[in-house]
Amino acid sequence: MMVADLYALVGVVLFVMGLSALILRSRDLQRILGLNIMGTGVFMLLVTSAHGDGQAADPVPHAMVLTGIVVAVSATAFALALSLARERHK
Amino acid sequence: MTLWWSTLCVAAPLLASVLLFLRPKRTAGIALVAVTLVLIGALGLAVVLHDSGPQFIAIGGWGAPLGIGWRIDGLTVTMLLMAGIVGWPVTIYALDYFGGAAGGRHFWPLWMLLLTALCALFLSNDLFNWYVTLELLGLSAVALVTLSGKQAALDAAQRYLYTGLVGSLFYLLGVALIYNAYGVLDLAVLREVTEPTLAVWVALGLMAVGLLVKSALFPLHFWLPAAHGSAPAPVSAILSALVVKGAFYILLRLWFDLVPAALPGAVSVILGALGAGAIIWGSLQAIRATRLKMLVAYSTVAQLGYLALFFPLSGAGEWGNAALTGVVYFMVAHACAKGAMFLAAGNLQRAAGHDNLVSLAPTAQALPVSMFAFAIAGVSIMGLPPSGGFIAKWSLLSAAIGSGGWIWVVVMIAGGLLSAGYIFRVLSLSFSESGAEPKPELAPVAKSSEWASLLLASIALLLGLNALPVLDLLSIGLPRIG
Amino acid sequence: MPKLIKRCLPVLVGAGAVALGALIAAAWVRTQENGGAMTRAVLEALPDSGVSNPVTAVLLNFRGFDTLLEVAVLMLTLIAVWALDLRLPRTEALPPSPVFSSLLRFSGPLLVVIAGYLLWVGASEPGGAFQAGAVLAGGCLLLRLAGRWNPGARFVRWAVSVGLLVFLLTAIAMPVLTGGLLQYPPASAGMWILLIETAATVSIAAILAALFVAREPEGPRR
Amino acid sequence: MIEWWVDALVGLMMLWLAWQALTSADLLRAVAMFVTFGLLVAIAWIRLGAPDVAIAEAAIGAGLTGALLLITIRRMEDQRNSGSLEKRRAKAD
Repeated sequence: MMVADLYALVGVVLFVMGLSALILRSRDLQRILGLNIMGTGVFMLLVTSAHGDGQAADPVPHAMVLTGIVVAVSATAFALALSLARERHK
Repeated sequence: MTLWWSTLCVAAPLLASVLLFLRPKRTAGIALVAVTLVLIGALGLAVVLHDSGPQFIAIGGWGAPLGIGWRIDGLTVTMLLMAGIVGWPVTIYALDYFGGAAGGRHFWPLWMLLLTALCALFLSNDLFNWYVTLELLGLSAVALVTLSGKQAALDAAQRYLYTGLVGSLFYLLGVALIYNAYGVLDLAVLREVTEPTLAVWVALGLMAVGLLVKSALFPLHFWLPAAHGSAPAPVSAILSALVVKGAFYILLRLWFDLVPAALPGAVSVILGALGAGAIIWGSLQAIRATRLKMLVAYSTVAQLGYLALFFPLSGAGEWGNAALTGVVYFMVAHACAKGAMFLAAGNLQRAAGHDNLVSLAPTAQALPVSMFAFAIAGVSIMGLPPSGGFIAKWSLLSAAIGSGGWIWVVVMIAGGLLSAGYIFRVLSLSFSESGAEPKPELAPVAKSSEWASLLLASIALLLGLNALPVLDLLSIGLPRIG
Repeated sequence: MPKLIKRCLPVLVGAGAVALGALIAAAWVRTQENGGAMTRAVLEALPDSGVSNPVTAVLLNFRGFDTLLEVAVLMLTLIAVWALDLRLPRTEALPPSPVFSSLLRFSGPLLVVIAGYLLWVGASEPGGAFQAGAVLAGGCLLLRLAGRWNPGARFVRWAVSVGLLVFLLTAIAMPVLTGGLLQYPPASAGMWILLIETAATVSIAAILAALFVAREPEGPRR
Repeated sequence: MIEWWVDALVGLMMLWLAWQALTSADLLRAVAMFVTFGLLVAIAWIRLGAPDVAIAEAAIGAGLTGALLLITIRRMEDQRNSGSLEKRRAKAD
């Protein structure tokens, strides 16, 4: 098994793990963690797709993941603020 | 010229969002200018398209596979025109709605960013660029829902946010699978190289699920009614008319360019069955709704079902093109009619201070222009002539009849009857006796808001009276099927 | 009945997750290598891109439009958080402590230097606007939490939007110079990229720090 | 051969930390696990030859997201305390 395949497998497991937590957990913060872990799973698949054997890595997926990380932190900040706002109204 | 017109559609609202952010106390007239520029850009592209056919623009000058490309054909320009045409009355409406309120300070830059995302999405032809536009679109839509500040809106917004993010991640995972297999993101290149392998099927399945969640196809619609029903009125109009169409547009593009020809018929039949479920279920919920805006929101669930009927009909040989014309026309007609309905419903809600259907009759009778707008929009939603909805449903219906898909014919006719059921529930408010009750205190509603809803409804009607130019435009460069 | 569903749900979700995971993994592992055509295309165009770090070239040049929209996403989230009006206390400063303030005296300037370094080397080595912006945001937050710095509303708004403004104006000015949207003249591409990245770093830092503070600054009192 | 084991260890630790972050009832512990998870992900990026992503992950994915999560937990507590305070005051009146 290649190193890339190993990380790809980890990525797939992270994706479904985060998704399950999003469905099963009830607290906002845990669900937000689930979303972040799901995202990390997708990023891991993207980066492993760039990892050729021996040749130079493809920079395009790296750039995509960088973009994705920034989108993820934005969405997280918004989701956390939203859950704080909901809490305040209760 | 193509470059300038298309750049205008994206740059004008984006620049406006920055200016409105920098000067929150300034008048929102900047937004009206930006929307007008989007409309001008779309019209300019329509002229270019008419004169010299489909266009491609390589952003950064790199071209595929390295750079991001814009593709301008009949479908793109029709969608851009839809955004501009719906955006204009909504902006007029919002000028009064958010005029003095504190929420307006945030509404304007958010609305401009949403419009930017939508225009960029319609122009793009690149799998990853679509992901970024989807996030910009989805996050701005959720932010707009929260603007009313009520608990129900915040709860709906949270559900909308989480569902939308999961949808995006499913889509992105599909993109990752495609990229792993082919190392390309440009749709025009992918079209040439994709083969029906397991990876492509799983990728398309993941992307389709993500996009169907975002376009709220039954039974993935669960987030929509609360979000669309509890948002401020102009926001509801934007969400129902435009935002759900963004994800569906990408799905259409993928359907033509990536779905291999050897598609098992079962997939499209399942999608069609979900559409039928949406039409029946959404209509029944709309008939049972107790609040006006929830009624309109459930109507959106039902109407989005018609979009999914396209999939089984697209495989119907020569009738596939009628189905495609029908579905695109449906998107535009529904955008105008549903936008008008939400604006009219918003007028009633503002005047009465609530939108409970049982006690809305006096309000309805005090606002004849809004009720008239609702009635005209209703004609298009029901699919009666002479409206845009009629042309759209007629195309879909003739595709179904021509290809012998009788089950879809039955669904469409049943859907039409059911929609009449909920629309007449609202219209009957105008005629019900209310003389005995004391007249309630009504808040004033700006004339501009009433006329904005009527303008949008009239466009839905006009789409039926004057269909040929639009049909000609959208057929330019449209993929031929069958 | 609902109780039964509640008890079965984890099992059902778990089974569904395993099935979905297996399907994705099977599709992934059975895929052939994509041959690296994109890598070759990037390396071929790299000398014309104005930078020598391929990731920066992709982010700021080849796929610069993605990044432009992404800076818009960042600004959008900040507006969205401000719109929620969280009514947080005016200052959330940490209690003054001698250890913290002496730590600040070192780390504040250090973080600014690191950010500048990351931005500068991004052209040729790992680094760039996002990384630099994140580090700079950390520095701003430390200063703010120590109560040393409370920037005015107008400053914050400009800092937040300057990145998007510069990026967008550059993008739409390029057709005049080269005839293409976001297409830099090859000779000066490096300079344009550095200009955009500098503005973007300021904005990314401002936005990330402001997202943390989560409180809309008020305008000047009338 | 030894490298293979490094990757396997990093992968297993990531999965374990993610599981802990998602199942822990104590939110502070969950966040701590998540931040550690982020740092391991950064190591994974380096192993996969993506140093640019690794720096961003450490700074944004682990650092900033972690800080946001922690401050939100604190604000939740503050909000709850002040909320109950207001209610108590309202009762006293």
